[in-house]
Amino acid sequence: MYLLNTRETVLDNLERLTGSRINTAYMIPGGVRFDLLPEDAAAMLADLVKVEGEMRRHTGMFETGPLIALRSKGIGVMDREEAIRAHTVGPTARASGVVCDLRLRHPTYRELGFTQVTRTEGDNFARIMVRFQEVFQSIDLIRKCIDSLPDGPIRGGGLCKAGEVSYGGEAPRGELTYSIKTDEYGRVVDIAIRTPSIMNIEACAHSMIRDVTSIADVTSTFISSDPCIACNER
Amino acid sequence: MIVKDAVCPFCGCLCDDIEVEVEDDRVVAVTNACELGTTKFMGEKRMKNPILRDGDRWRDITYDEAVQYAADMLLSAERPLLYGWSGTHGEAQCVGVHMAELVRGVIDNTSSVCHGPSILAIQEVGHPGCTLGVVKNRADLVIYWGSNPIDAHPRHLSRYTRYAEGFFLENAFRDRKVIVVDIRKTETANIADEFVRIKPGGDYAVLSALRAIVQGKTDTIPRTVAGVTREQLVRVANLCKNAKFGAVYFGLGLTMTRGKYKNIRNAIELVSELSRHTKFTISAMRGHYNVYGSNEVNTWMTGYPFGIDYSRGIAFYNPGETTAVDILARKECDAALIVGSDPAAHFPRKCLEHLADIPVVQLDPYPNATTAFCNVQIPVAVTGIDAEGTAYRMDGVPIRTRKVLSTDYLSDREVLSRMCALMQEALER
Amino acid sequence: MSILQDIKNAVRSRSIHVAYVDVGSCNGCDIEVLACLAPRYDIEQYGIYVHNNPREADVLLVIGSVTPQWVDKLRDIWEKIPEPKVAVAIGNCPISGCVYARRGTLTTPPVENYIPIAAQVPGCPPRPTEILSAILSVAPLIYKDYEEKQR
Amino acid sequence: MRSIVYYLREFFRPEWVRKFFFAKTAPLVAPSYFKDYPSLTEKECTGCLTCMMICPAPGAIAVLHKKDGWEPEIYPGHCIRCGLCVEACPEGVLSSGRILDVTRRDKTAFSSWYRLQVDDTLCMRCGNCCVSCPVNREIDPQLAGTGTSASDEVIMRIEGGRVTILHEEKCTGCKTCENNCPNRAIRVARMVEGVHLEEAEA
Repeated sequence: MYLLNTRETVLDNLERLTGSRINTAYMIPGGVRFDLLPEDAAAMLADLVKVEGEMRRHTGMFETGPLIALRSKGIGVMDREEAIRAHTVGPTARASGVVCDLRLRHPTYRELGFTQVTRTEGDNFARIMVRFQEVFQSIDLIRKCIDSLPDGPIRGGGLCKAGEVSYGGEAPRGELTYSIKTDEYGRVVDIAIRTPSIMNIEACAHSMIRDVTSIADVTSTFISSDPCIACNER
Repeated sequence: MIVKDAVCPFCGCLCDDIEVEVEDDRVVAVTNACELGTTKFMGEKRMKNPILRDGDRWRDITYDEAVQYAADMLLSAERPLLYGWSGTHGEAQCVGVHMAELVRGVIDNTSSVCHGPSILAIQEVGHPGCTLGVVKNRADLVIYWGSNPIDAHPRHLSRYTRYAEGFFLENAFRDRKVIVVDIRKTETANIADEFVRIKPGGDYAVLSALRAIVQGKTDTIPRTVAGVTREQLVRVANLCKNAKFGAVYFGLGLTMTRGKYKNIRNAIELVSELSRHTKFTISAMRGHYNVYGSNEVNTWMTGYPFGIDYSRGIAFYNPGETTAVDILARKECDAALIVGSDPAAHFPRKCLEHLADIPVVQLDPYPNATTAFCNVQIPVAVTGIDAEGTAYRMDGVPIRTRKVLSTDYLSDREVLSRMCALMQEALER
Repeated sequence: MSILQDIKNAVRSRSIHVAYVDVGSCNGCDIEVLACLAPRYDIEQYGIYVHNNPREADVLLVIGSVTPQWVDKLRDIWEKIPEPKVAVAIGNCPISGCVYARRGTLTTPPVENYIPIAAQVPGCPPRPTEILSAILSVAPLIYKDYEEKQR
Repeated sequence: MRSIVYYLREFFRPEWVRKFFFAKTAPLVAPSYFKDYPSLTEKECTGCLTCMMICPAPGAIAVLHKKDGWEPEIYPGHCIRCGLCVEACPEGVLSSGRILDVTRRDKTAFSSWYRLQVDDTLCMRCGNCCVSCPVNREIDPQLAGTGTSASDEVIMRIEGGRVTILHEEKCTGCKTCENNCPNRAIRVARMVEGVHLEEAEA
């Protein structure tokens, strides 16, 4: 619940920038809809400090608290080979030591000096900690972005044309791939989406839960693979 | 040459706003008409002259020979059947009734296999109907029950109901609601506000349930009625009750399913029940452009709308006994004159087996499925294209069709008059 | 009788139990319902308790454009809730189908076709504040003097 | 043991204790910059239907012909509050959050145009598209009344046995025809480009 409060701070910033919390309708072909004002950027930086402080404390709770750390260490272990064989992606894979992050190849992230967060334990604790560490990493990335944001036009124009494209991006849960086919006026004719949860849930069902002995640990193991039910229920 | 305001002789809508471009006695372009009307106007495969079956082959004959053959056939027959009449103009239908009386035959029109049950129901409980213009200008709720106007009457929606601007309605296009009741999701259902999908044969139950709801007895309704949930029925009933003016249009989905004319009777009683709360009307979606006219002509000349038997010398009407299908199925008739319809494509197999055994004369501009059964086919002018005549729209409004081009073909009325005159002469002799 | 009714009114207005059912949503409205639980909005300060057992719920939050698989299950859930009960549609999807209300999508909105809906909270997704105020305003309307109204 | 000490230290922080006893939840208000449902401003609507065309949600906005001129109406059960209509409106009739201020400041705009396509093999020529088209209804009231038009100014018309598109440039992209075509024969393509206004225009 307290983590959700931190999330509210993040959503506040999102709302200040785009005007709505979740369905932001912010990006358009060739640019974005609204510019980031200096005062908004300053407020955002200030909030980042707050978020970082709170997250440090929460991370401390996780790392040292016996209720969470001891209960999740060594449970639901998925080793590197299994993770690769199950085609896991995102934090679930990275917690098992797999080098798997599309941001490594993305030019913008390269410029920002992105490095992958990797842990090798492959248990529930590692999966949680990878996510925590990625939050700090993201905070750093946002700071760097705001510092290096150039002035200038925010819209370059641009149209969707006929074509077929398949693009994978790194979503919070892992690699998210869209294959879109459009006709000559940019209308979508055919679309296929591969969500990360599909592989992660499979991996959870087949390799993580295998060694779990207590029924109470099943839930935590399942949650630690961060499944998105809506993504699978398409 | 462009003929403006021509009347489309295809479906019961009788669109009277067609522009036809004529060049060298050929229709080259049709504006405003739907796909069905355009195809009829542009129809090219017309027969050149009357044909007579000669063994396994067709022989070309003259009009005089063909008319003589038909007159002889009818005169020598014990119980001739004069069937069709929905695809021809009212004047020819008049002659047809005279002929039937002359030869003491049975005259029946296509409504006995389409909207006959509607007529039976109307005879029982009356017809709370109105013209299409009233619906267009006043109705804010239109129900299509068992009919698919997009395929059968394509311009019905855009000219009279869904999309038309109403004189007494503001924002008619947005405010007018359309409910489609059918057993499958038809194309009309795609653009309806509410689609009620019922199980085949469940019309009567759904209509009764709606009547109960309108009477305030919602609690007696089970959870689903013929595949429709109670909530949806209540919603539909409320839509009907809250409408200022509602119109029900029903098609063969209601008349020719289990329950037949009792379905229509129930629908009419639902409408009169609704009329206690608001104004409601009900009308049939008549198929052929002049099938309503054949009912009208028959009624004013004989007293009965279809299936009239003159064998007793006076008009006798008993649906189920004197209708074409029954007469053919019982192998009663021994000659048939088919005018402006295609029974071979629609009748049961048993009837067609008998139709193949008896001499048949057909009056039709185009070769069709019945051509295979007939001994003589006489090509005639198409009403609305190269012949004039009166036709009745589906709401009973007579509309004079126009002649858009002149050809050498004789019209239905001319052919039938000559036939009738020949028979009169022969009988006087 | 009226004293008993008053007690019932007081108790019911202080403890509204909420169950939520996701009938094919994109996760957006789910997360906003979840955000109601956060200390920022703190749904429990109003006496609203979220738990997903329809047997002990008063209010059913329906989220998502209805997928065909959910139709019968949704009805079952609705019937399991004891009277008095209300259903609140959260977001555009259960109201109109939102962006899924077009041809070719395997959804059958609106949810009103299947269960009676007492209140609708439009928005894609609605703000947690809107969800909260909707629950708070609709629940008393139904529950106040429920037994009296039944008669 | 170490962790118990950690937790004790955590929960007896002055900040935490203060929060625990005195914290108040936020009142149920939306911030001023929240993009709520678009509301009408004082400006007069010209009925250009740009808002309808850019709307990504089906049936969320309609420009209605009221007694005293045109007026856009938002249907809350459909609107996803993206604010595109506010941004696209050339007259500034609608307002939501601070979109109008921001676009004026950033000098951003949308430029849009439309293409119409009819698939003749699917089309029944029922005329639903021609009659339902709001632009057609405006140009030729006779069309809405009778289903036919003699005017050459309309966007499309049933002519020569097929739907003929006469004035594609007049299309406002509202997709009414597409939604009312039972056979999906007519398709509207909306071409929208996000651009910066020139200095002179702004």
